[in-house]
Amino acid sequence: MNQILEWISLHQEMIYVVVLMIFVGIEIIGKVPSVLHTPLMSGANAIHGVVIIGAIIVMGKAEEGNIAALILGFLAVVLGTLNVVGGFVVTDRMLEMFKKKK
Amino acid sequence: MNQILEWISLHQEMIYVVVLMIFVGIEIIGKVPSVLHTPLMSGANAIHGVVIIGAIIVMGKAEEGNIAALILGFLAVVLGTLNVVGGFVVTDRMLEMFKKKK
Amino acid sequence: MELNILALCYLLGSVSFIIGLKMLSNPASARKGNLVAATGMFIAIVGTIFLYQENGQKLHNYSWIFGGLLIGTIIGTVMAKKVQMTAMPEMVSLFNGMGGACAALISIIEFKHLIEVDPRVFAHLGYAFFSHLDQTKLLIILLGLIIGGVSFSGSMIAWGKLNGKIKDFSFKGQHIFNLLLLIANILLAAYIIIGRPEQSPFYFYIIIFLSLLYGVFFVLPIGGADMPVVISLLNSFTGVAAACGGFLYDNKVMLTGGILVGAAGTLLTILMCKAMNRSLKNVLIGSFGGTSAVGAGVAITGSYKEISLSDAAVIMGYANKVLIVPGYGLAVAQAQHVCHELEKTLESKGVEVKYAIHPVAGRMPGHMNVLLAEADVSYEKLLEMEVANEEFKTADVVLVLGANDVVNPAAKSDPASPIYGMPILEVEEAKHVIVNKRSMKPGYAGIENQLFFQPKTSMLFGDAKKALQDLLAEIRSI
Amino acid sequence: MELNILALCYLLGSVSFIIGLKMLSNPASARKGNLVAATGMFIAIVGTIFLYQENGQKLHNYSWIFGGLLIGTIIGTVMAKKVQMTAMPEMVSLFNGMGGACAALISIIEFKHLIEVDPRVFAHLGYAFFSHLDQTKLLIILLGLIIGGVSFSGSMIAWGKLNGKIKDFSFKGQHIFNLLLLIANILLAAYIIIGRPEQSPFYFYIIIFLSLLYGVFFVLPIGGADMPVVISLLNSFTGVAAACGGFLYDNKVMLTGGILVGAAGTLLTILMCKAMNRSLKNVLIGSFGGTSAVGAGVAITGSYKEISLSDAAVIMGYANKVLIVPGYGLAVAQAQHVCHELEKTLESKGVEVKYAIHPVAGRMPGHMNVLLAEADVSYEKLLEMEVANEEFKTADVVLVLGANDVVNPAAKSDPASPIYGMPILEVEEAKHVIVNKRSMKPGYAGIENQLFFQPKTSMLFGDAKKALQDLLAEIRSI
Ligand SMILES: NC(=O)c1ccc[n+]([C@@H]2O[C@H](COP(=O)([O-])OP(=O)(O)OC[C@H]3O[C@@H](n4cnc5c(N)ncnc54)[C@H](OP(=O)(O)O)[C@@H]3O)[C@@H](O)[C@H]2O)c1
Ligand SMILES: NC(=O)c1ccc[n+]([C@@H]2O[C@H](COP(=O)([O-])OP(=O)(O)OC[C@H]3O[C@@H](n4cnc5c(N)ncnc54)[C@H](OP(=O)(O)O)[C@@H]3O)[C@@H](O)[C@H]2O)c1
Repeated sequence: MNQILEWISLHQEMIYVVVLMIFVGIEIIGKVPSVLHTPLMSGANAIHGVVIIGAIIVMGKAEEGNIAALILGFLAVVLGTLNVVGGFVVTDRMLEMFKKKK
Repeated sequence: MNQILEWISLHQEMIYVVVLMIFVGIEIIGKVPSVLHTPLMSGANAIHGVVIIGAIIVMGKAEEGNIAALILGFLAVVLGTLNVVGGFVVTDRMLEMFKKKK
Repeated sequence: MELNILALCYLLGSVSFIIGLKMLSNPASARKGNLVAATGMFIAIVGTIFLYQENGQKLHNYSWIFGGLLIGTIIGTVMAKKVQMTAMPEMVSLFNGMGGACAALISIIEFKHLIEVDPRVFAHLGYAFFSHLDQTKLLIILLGLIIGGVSFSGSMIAWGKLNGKIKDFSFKGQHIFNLLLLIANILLAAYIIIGRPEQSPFYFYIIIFLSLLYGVFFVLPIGGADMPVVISLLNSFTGVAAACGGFLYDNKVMLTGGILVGAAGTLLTILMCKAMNRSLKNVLIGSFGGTSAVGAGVAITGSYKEISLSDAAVIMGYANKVLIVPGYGLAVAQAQHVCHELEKTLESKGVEVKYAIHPVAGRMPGHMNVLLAEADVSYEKLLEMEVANEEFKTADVVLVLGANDVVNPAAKSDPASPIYGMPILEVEEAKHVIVNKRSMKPGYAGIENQLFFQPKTSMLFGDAKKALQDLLAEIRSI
Repeated sequence: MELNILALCYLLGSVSFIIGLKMLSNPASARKGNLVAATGMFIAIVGTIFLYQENGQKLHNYSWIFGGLLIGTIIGTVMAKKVQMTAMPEMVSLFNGMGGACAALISIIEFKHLIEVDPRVFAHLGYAFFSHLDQTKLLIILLGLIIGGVSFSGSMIAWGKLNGKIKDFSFKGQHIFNLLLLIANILLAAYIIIGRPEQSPFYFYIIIFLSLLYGVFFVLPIGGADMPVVISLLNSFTGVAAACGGFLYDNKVMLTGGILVGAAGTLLTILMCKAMNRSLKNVLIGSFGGTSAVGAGVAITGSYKEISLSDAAVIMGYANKVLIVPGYGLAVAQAQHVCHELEKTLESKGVEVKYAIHPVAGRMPGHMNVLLAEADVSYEKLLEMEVANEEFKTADVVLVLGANDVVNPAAKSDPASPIYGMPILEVEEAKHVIVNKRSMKPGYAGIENQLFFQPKTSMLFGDAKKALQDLLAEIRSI
């Protein structure tokens, strides 16, 4: 109990950011029309591709000799990029379809 | 410029909390029906009464001999309490009026 | 350990504010939301009193603290319980002013503290190092002072205006004057922060004075009817002032609570303006409202016809369905109780009676709901605008009581009208329209109303309360 | 200095994600919103590559990094550009899996790192002090691994199912089995964190394996038609996994972006279920959908009548207004282009033709909009449900093409029906209803449809594409 309290107090700022972000996430989606569910899912999918930043950091810190780390890191960068780029492009294509035609 | 950047970086966490809170505040109000504008204003009014906490801290830190600080602090506590208590009670009364009667 | 618990208290407080405000914006959960926020506030306050530490030192002066809390609680509760329902906005304004004053006082004390503890801050000669933190601190203190001060004096003026104690007052070039006041204030503050002159304390007092003055002149020229909007704006100011306190003490709950109200209050202000189909700028400059009628739009020609009390009584007494449209005039005349009487009498004669409530009828949002609730009108009888607009089609008589803008068809038909685009109650759909007001004078927006000149409409002049009493007597006698 | 700029980049990134997502949830701004989020992402990535420092050290291995980025970008773009519109959900699922795998890989590398740098962590004997931070770190690493792993393998299965490569598969007690898998995983993780056994690396590999396995068995039994919901859920999982990375590196943009998607994705999942009038639990357990028809509700009796192609052609050709209701059957039959042909032919004969679009018609939200847009049907012709329900009243013929549940009146009339409460297209309001499907078999929800047995309704059996082609020929010949 004591330890948990200490942990909370130590990571206070993080916790505030997390809690507020949860509220923001929930409020923002609010009452989205069902027709947009698929593109919205796809857009959110692209956003969590931000994990690529972790991959870049891991890759950039790996020592020259550490083959395992280099290869795994490289793989992570490729997969992360796929998520980001593919995600945004696919969402854009989908939304193009919904666009009002003149 | 440089100083501003440093300031931002130094107070990063605070800034995130503030920015997110702004989003939360705006999103939450969203499309409130006009009929609720007055009680909502009143409720928000009570919430900013949280400034009372500052008053309590100031008061509680004042040295015994420092009459000016004691008096000003006391005044601050009284006014802050007025804001909080009055605010919540008035809001409650208002909302009672809106309540569906059986 | 204690500080850890305090951190948890503050977290709970912040979350409760968010959830409370969220619930407040939904009619079904509003009252509970208020309670949630209040509970969070209680936790945060109690936590602060008993657990707060600075440099390992706890708070003292407990008797002063509890004394202040007690006095504030008693006065606040009594005031809030005793206030008339229709005087709500002025009460909110008063409490808001108290919050602003509290924030300003904190700034004043902390400023003194800063000079005493660290006189170097103002001995701008003779030291190379000056701490970055103190400058930030100074900035925040001054910000809290200015915003809190403006909020305080502005709220007091708003309060006085709604009370009727203070009259509208403006002079030529007032907006320029206000702007100059504000600029002077900001320059002085910047000088203290960057220049750190030895006379800082003196300048500090000038800032206090200028802030209060600005608040006064900011609110004075705005029409009394626009006060709810102004109060909402000042409300968000106080929120920001509270957030400054949060920065100052690195206190999360003050920061989040303050910012939350600052953001939500600003949006609410804008929403309020939108509901009246006006812009915030328009309200603040006070271009219409008050006495300065503009009277734009298509010139209205034609004649109106009056109706006698007995004729009105007969039409209503033998109708199947009567809809009542209450407006600002009903509120000033305090005619809600007679109105309820009329409703009951008509119902006893087999007439179906309902009320059509426009969201911005009156002078504060929800004004009519509160008013009629006070007179014990049952909630089911109050129709919202959309529903009412359907019901008019089947109504025999619409009785408009001291309402004007909210039934003005120009909002739909005349793009040049200042209220164009505002949703209105479409009373013309009914068979007969009877309008009660004292004269042919325009209402809040200061524009003519074509409705009064239509063949369907007949006017019943007189003070709402008096006219209703007479009408009631007539109806009873048939 | 550089780190300060990076902090600003991250702040911009976070805000752009919020604003982007906000804009994405509004049809008018959705496309711009996607661009806003992408821009923020770009800033965050570029910032990280050039400005990131740890203990004063910049990143290296630039060639590896750029190589990876390049390869990923090319493959990602090509895949996203080439995919069929109707295969969108499986594409999203694939990309989602990549993100999950990326998060898991990061955890694996950081775990290795942790052992190498600080072997003490696992030499649980012989030292009194153990750092609090490392335990938190370990917790986060394992969390990221498990969630990322589940998301990866689950997404791959979802992808395969939508592809048709993987079939539904479930065995008795599968839910218990899944639960046990999960519990074993959690216990192992807890053991590593608290117990710090020397064989930790070995247990770590087991956790990887169990996580992947859990993902597979979690998705396998769920009906293929429910995949969009599952993908949305896995999407929010990956968000949380990304947030773990944010915790690990104290990286704000990862944290906020991840949590944002985690929260928004969870709500979106629930909203999706709601739109289909089902609960999330119901979807995950897979109680209906797939082949396991339940067939609850009032037993339906009566007979249906068939209509010949020529009769159908005559009715439609001489109608004033025809409304087309497309459904899942149209999508599987790939009949959207013929349908557009039919529409043009009818219009050339002076018939007014529109489409009535139910939000959950088909197998993913917005399925019909995407499909018809692909066939170049103009946007103005697509009516949303509410509008369509008004228009049916004035329509002469409604042509239902491979739709079933979304026109099932039981949703309004039969409280015992599993789809009770779902808003439907009220096609019965029209004069005639022609239903095209291959048989009398039920649709997705596995229930009978009373509509087919009503006097107004006539059935036109056959594959949608084939039937439409024949119908088209008939209409052209009259
Ligand atoms: N609800 C809010 O939040 C809010 C806030 C600020 C402004 N407003 C604005 O206020 C207006 C509200 O419309 P409304 O129709 O309720 O009011 P209104 O347009 O201001 O009209 C009120 C009418 O009542 C008559 N009246 C005044 N005293 C009376 C008395 N003692 N007995 C009988 N009649 C009396 C006046 O005519 P005579 O002088 O001829 O009697 C006047 O024309 C809108 O323009 C709205 O935008 C609303
Ligand atoms: N949109 C979403 O996001 C989503 C996601 C998951 C689930 N769902 C659910 O899916 C359902 C959608 O309703 P719906 O009316 O579009 O579909 P449905 O109720 O599943 O009915 C589709 C009908 O099309 C017929 N069909 C199948 N193949 C055909 C072909 N080649 N040619 C002609 N007809 C064919 C089938 O009948 P025969 O076999 O007799 O031909 C079937 O009855 C709802 O229950 C909804 O809740 C929607």
